[in-house]
Amino acid sequence: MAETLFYALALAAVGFAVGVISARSPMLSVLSLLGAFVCLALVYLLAGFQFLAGAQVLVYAGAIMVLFLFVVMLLNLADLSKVAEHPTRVLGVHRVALAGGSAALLGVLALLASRRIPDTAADTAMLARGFDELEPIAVALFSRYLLPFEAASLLLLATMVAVLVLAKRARAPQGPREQAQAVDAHGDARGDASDAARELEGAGLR
Amino acid sequence: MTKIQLNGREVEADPKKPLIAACHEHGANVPHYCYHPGLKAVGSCRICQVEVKQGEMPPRIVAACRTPVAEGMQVNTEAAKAHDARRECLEFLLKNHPLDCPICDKAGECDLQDYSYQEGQGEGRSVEPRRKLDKRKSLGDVILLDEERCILCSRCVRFMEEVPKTPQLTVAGLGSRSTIATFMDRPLSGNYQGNLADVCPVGALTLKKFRFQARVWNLRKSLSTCGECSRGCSITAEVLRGKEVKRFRPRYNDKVNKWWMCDSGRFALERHAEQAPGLGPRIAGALSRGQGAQVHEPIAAPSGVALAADMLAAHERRVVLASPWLSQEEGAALARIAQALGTTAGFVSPAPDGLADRLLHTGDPCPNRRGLTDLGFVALSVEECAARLAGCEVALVVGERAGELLREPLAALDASRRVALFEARALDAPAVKVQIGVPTHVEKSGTWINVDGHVGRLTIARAAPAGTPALTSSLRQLEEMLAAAAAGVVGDTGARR
Amino acid sequence: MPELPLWLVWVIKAAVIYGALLSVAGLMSLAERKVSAWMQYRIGPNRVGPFGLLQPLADGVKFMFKEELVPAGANPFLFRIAPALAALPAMLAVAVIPFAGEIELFGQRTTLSVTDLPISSLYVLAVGGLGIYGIILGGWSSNSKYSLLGSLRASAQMVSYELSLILSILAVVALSGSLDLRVIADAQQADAALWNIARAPLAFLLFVVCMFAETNRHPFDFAESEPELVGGFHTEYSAMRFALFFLGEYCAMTVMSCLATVLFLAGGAIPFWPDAPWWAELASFLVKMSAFLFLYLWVRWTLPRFRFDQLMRLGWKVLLPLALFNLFATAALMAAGVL
Amino acid sequence: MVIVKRRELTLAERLYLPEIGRALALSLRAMFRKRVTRQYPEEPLPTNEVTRGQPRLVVKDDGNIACVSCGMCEVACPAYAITIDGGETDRAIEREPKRFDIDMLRCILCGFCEEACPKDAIYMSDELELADFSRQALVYDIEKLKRPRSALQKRIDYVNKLNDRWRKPSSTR
Repeated sequence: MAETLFYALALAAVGFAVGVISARSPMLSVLSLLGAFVCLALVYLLAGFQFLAGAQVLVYAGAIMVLFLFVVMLLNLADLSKVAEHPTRVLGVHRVALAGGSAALLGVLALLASRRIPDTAADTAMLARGFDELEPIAVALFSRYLLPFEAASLLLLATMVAVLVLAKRARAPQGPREQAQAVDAHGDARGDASDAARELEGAGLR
Repeated sequence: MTKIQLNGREVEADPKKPLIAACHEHGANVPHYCYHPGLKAVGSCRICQVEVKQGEMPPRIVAACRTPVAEGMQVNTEAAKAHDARRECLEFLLKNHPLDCPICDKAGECDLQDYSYQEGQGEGRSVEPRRKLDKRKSLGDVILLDEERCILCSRCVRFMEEVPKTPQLTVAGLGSRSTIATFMDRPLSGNYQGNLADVCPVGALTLKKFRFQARVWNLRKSLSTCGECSRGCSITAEVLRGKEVKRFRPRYNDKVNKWWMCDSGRFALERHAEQAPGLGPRIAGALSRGQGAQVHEPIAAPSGVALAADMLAAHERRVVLASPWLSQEEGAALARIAQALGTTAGFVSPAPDGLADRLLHTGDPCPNRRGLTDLGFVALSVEECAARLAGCEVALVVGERAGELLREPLAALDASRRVALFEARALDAPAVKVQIGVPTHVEKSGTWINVDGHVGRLTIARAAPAGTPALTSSLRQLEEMLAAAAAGVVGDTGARR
Repeated sequence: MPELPLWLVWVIKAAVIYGALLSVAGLMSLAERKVSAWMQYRIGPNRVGPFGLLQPLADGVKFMFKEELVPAGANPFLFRIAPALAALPAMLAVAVIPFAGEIELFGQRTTLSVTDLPISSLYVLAVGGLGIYGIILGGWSSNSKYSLLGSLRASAQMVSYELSLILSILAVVALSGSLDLRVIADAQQADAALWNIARAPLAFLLFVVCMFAETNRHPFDFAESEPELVGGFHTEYSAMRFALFFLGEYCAMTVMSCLATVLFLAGGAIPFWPDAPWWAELASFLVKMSAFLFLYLWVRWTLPRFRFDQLMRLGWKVLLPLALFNLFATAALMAAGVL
Repeated sequence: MVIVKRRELTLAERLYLPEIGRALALSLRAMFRKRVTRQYPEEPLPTNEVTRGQPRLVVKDDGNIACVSCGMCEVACPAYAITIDGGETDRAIEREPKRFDIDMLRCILCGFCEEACPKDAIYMSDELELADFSRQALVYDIEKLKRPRSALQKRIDYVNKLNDRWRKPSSTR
């Protein structure tokens, strides 16, 4: 029963994943990704990892995908067609990044191929207790796996900054109106609006 | 022509006419009750008083209708003294005139109303009761007299004396008991009584047939021409709410009918009603009688014309007959069709109706006889028409009242003959295969030519029944289809349906 | 009394709880109109049934029989399922709310909730958070600028406020040491001073504010925003699909009110009556929940809507730092042994 | 250009919460105020002689309507709601309407007909309600328009009083 369910869910997840890259409409891509996440959460649930399942839905389906949707709705689809016409210029930075990324991927693959992931006693104990309780997860995350955890978050941060730098449009020199806004000390409507714009920008929402 | 000064302007006046005519001709609105341009002036009402200065004499107030035009006279119609005189005159006229304008049929086109607004004072000073007289005195079949409203201008008396020259009315009684009366209260006679209601400046003489029928401001008035005899009097056709023709009234035309018209034309309203006695229902669109079918089936007018074209193209021995009510425009189109069909068109010329008189009525009921004759139509009596129809295979009978005039000959034809009838009202005859509706003469625009060669204009006084195109356009369609059939485009007419 | 099988008891419980949820949602539509009327010196609906109590029923019948329109150019599939996506998560979330303690039902001892999960608070947040998809997809698929703007706002708002909401709950979770709502509720049982509203007042405040934002209610109902967006995401909806959006909204409000009751007001606990029977607990729970629901209406008919930039500023510059501070402060106080 | 000086907000006001509390208290108080709603069909609006409801024909004490079908109201009507066909009667007034229709769906209750009537035959009643299942049923004929003089007396007196303000004392009534 559980096995059948697992295979069904796994198949569905793979199907959704294919949908993500094959769907023509970005909206459908996002929805497929959502489906994949939900399937994954169900697989976690099947395995007894309730917290993981909840976190998966909460973080990915509830927050990240909403952001994706937001971005998709903001996208100018007419511009996308132009992107398809003009292949991206490959810059030196890109080459370096590509080379580095490939090397890292190869390294991870080689690592996986060369040795099995250590099946330590602590992990087994944790598995035995299940993931229902927070404490073992918290303990594991903040002691044994602290370094990878922090490294991962740092990586995410770096990615975010990189995305901002890449995606940010060159701004025209500030016109008199914007300068006036800058001078505008007490917060009236215009000041608030520009504040909000900057906030959105800061939050990676624009 | 005599030169006079009118309100400070130098104008030319006809010395043969009274001063008031010159005033009216040059735009000075001098009130008048007893004066009528078509009647002798008697100067009895005194409402037309104006100020006249002649030579070195001080200006004086004179009645403009009884004053001949003299060289160099200075006329001031707007002088304060003239206004005063008129207002005083009006006050006397109104002293006994009942204020029943809400009831009176004349309200809205009443001279007393108009001049009271123009000249009068808004309120009466009299406290005595008004005189009581007969408010419903019948003067024959046509006219009803309201003695209280009468202002004794005597226009009606003079009209009967001067125009039909059958003096029957007089002012009877003395002083405040004066009334208009006939001898021994005999009813009025003659074919021109209706004009009395027109000449009466107030609501004293009214038409019995128009009594309380409509408020005059609700009537839409259109230029038209009387269709009851070949005189073709100029008239206005007055229509209530776009539907009912309520009134025909004479329209001044110096060359034809002056200000008058006869009663037989004035009261020829019945046939314009929805249901007319002795006549079939109006055709909206067209009616077709299929092979062997006993009933007429309503179809669209263009389909009816196409059926007619098929019939005319498919058979020999054609006859084209027209109604004498066809306009010149329709006649010309029909003449071309007749020519294309290889025949000469004739028009039905019914026998004289015996109403002829020396004044207006010609006794000939064909309003466009002269015009159709000019177009090459042959005048055919009903018997001659019957003979033509009897010898034909297919007939084209066109025009308002054509079917009505030829009802018996058409009914006599057997079902093997084919008649295409363009008529306003439906006719049930076995030979009539298709009937296409046409507008009547109050529903079309066009031209008639009267017995003396004068042009009479017709304008659309009301809309024809829905789906009924103008006869000119139906005929144009017929002509085109016949031309196509002659050019060998077989079946084209059918396809156009 | 014969013992009923466990699954049947469970079915009965689910049916009762979901019936109650839908009834509450229906009654909320009446309450909304009644309360708004009272606050505006009016009477409100009073024609259908006594005091207008049957108005939701009449509305439902009307919605059923209205014509359903799909705008030209809309994405028909998404347009059709969006209302269900909006209503379903809110209804699912109610499954783990512990309305009362153990009860004796047809011979089976059971708890008065559809199910008990060890991570129930996480479950409520996760499932409840999915409700926004209905709004976003409904607005996007309508092919209308107003709807699209409503969706955009809904997604930005959701992202901005979910963070603060979770952080405020985390403080409570930290206090109780469990993600299980029943455990959280029971931990507050003993004494009114131990209720989380007393122990973590800032978290309560933050939660209440975020609760309005998460359910798209005044003063944060930017996705609807009638004056600017003529209804926002549901501009193009009609008939029962339109009603489903509202059903979802009222269910979400009910769930949030339940959550607030459990997290901060100790669920069905009654002060100074520790061993109250289950029906008293249930009644007390319902009273507390109703108070939150009334708060929703009260605020809606009192406060004006924020401006969008104010919303963003409040979310990112005020609530988020406060929530972080609250979490750290709670943790610090716990470490210091004060709490 | 108008420069609007805004008052600097106090700290309490900028904190939102106290102000929100005040607002909530305000709306809570409002809930217990007296209701202003009028339950319409049960509690109809009060009408008086100034109320300009639907026009009605006055039935005089002798049982006849005063209308002589002069058509003044028909002309005055800006909405073309009135249609009158006149006819003869044996009564002293000679003329009476054979048909007097007011299309209540067209009527805009302006009162011009009342003002135009030379016979004091049509007055604005205090009747305001209008509902039926067909348009044709809302074209009122004479029988539907008739109201006894007593029912309209207050309005008649009021209109006469108004008219007396401009009527010269010497003019005839």
